[in-house]
Amino acid sequence: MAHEHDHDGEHGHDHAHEPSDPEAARLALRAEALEALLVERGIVRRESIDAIVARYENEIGPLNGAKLVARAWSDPEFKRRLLTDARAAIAELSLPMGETATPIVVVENSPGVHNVVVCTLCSCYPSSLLGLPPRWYKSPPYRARVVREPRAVLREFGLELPESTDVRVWDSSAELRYMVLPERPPGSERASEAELVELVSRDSLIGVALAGPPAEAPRER
Amino acid sequence: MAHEHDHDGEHGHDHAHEPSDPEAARLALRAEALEALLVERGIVRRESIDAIVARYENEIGPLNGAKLVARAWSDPEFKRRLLTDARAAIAELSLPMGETATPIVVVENSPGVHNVVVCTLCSCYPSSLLGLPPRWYKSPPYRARVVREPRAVLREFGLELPESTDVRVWDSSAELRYMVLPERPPGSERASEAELVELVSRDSLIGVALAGPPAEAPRER
Amino acid sequence: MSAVHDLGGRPGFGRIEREAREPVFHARWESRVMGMVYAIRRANWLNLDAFRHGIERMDPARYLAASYYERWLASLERTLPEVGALTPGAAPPPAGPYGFEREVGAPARFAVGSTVRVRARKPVGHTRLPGYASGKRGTVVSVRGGYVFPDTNAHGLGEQPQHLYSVRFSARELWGESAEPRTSVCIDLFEPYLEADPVPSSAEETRDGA
Amino acid sequence: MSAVHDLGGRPGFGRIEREAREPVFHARWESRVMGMVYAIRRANWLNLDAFRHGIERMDPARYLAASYYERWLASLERTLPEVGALTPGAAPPPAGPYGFEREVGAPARFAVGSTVRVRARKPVGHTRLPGYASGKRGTVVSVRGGYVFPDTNAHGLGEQPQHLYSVRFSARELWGESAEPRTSVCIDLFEPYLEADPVPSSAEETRDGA
Repeated sequence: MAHEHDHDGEHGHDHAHEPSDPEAARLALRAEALEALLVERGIVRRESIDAIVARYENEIGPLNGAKLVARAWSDPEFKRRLLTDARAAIAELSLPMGETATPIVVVENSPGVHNVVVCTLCSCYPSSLLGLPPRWYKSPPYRARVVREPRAVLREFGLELPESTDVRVWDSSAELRYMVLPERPPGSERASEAELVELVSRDSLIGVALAGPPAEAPRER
Repeated sequence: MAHEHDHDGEHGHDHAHEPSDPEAARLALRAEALEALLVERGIVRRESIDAIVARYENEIGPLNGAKLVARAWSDPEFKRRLLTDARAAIAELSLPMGETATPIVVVENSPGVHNVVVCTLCSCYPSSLLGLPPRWYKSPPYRARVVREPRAVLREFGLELPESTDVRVWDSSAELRYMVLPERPPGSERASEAELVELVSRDSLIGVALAGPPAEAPRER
Repeated sequence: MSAVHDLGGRPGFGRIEREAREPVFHARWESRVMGMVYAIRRANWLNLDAFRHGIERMDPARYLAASYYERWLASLERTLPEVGALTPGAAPPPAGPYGFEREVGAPARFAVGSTVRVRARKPVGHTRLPGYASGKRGTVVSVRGGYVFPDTNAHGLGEQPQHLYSVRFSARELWGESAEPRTSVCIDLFEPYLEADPVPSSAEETRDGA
Repeated sequence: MSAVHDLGGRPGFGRIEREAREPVFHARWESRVMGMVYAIRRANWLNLDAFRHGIERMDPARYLAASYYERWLASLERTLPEVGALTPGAAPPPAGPYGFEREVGAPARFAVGSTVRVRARKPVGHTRLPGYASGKRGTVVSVRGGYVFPDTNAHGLGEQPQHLYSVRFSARELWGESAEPRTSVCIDLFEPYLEADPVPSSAEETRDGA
């Protein structure tokens, strides 16, 4: 899959709204002041922060999840392990991961069953595996609405599910982190594992999209 | 009681934050645009708005409630009528009032019983009688907290009630409007009705203060 | 799970900010908005329930951040086009009876002293049932007569008048262990919000809620 | 009546705004705040539950208006002084066991297939019981093992590990008549949030929630 984080490849994000918006400037100042204080007190080192940021900007991302899904589609035994003991199965692939204090649980889509993940109380997300969540996932409208009207929300994302499909929402209210194993798209029977990776978007791992060729979901991967 | 609305006696309120705050400027523009459109369509006349505003700025205010209370303290028969059929009793005094589509209900404080009024769903208030409500009455903190912890809220207003007092909160969730009849302060036995009026603050009519000489509540009448 | 405007009992709010020598309005535009709302309602272009529902449909973050008169302005901007008031040449609906008090066809189901239980708050649309009362048991302290029913009137479904009751709830019934002692809340509730509750209030509740 | 951060099912929210080609961070300060939180937690200065409780104590209007990383920043500013991290010369508490999984002394009360009823959400302090599940009946679909209990750990009252369950609720049980068909929500709930429910789920619920 296309790497989603290649906005400029460099550190430092001078987005247009940052310098001009006084509220953003105040937030930036508060963050800078707090960092300076924490460094002065010896609580954190700037280099530690740099390293954490660099890792989440450049290494840890949805590609991890795509690789797991492609392997599961290619290897039924791996899939069985991924669904029953995700931690062990994930370890087999030696992926670049963050701290794994929170176990990952993989929930499987199948004909007639569609899963979708949310955290209504804050914004829990399998970041150690998939990288940091997109803004919409953390937004009050998604958190408020997807437990109450998942079909309407999925429709907004361009995904109209048949009435006969069971929709299962997972509210990650404790220290488990959910990832969806999407269905293997029709027509991909002869694709190689590397080709299958390209079919797995971040959104399909959250459950707001199906897996498929990028052309099917141009607006939002 | 001191008239509370004599900030400048003139129309037009050029408060310091209005021109400098861009958000306030946008709100002022939206209001002006809507008024222009409504006038153009013949839905409202500027003169009607002027008259309504002037009436609520200069004529209708807590003094109405203070007069009712002073009369009730002075005349037990009037008090009985005020508590059982407030509409009729209020009419006896020919007060300057707004539209009276919503009946007033008067609830009486007595030794061991203290009443306090709120509207948790919006900000219903006996405006036709007492004028427009203060900001704090309409604020989310008051609306959220006074039903759950009225004693703590009253303490914030400087009113510590004995543990033996029943605290009764009235949430005006329909088209009745509540006014508190405070207890006649000790020491006021020989006061004239006109003198009694001076003892009744707006806050005592809402139930967040007791009636008493203004000196007792210097910060907020 | 109630909407953001339904604030009664919601935790997390801090100190109540008061203002010494508060003016009636804090800016001229506030007075114009107030005057517009009163004038528009007098002209029968907007019923109070639809106007309130317009406020309740504000973005929740904006609702909490907005001042009172900003909410009024936002509701006018939303509801006036909805009721067709801004369509050139449109006329307001014919004025109905004054105020909100109405005759109700059926007799009142409850009397002073009745113990009632509040039904679940309906999940969508306008209502005047505060969320914190949902499912709670209380005692009728006053039978107020018939009134326009906001739940239908806000949505153009007619006035459908209903009996209105003042119902007292003990703080313990509403807030459990965290309740302040000797405290009660009285709420004005329409008959369709209530069902008869055969279980009398406990002695504890009677003491707290007397 | 749940606090503002407890968003599940709250009405009034509109369209979900998405961003094409969204960057990992929208401003440099966001990346610094994220890095600080991770580094501070690694240094054992802050437990996750206390950090979350710091977010939950934001002013409700600000909470809804704030971006994600502004909430993180606000919680750091509030909780770091509370835990004494900014006191010169202070040392962090000794590191406990890794992660959140723990042994629980007692056996699990419920098993896969148990019908349970969710207790009322406690009115104050941190909890991971979403308000929309309060009082609802569901079925245990997975017994997850023992975990640190956030309700105590957030308040310095220790880890007090509890059994954790994934409990499935039919949409009809949660939302009544307005529920979408063939929809269910699974929530991870700690044993103290649950009580046994002798009434089996109805056929309707089983179909919806299967």
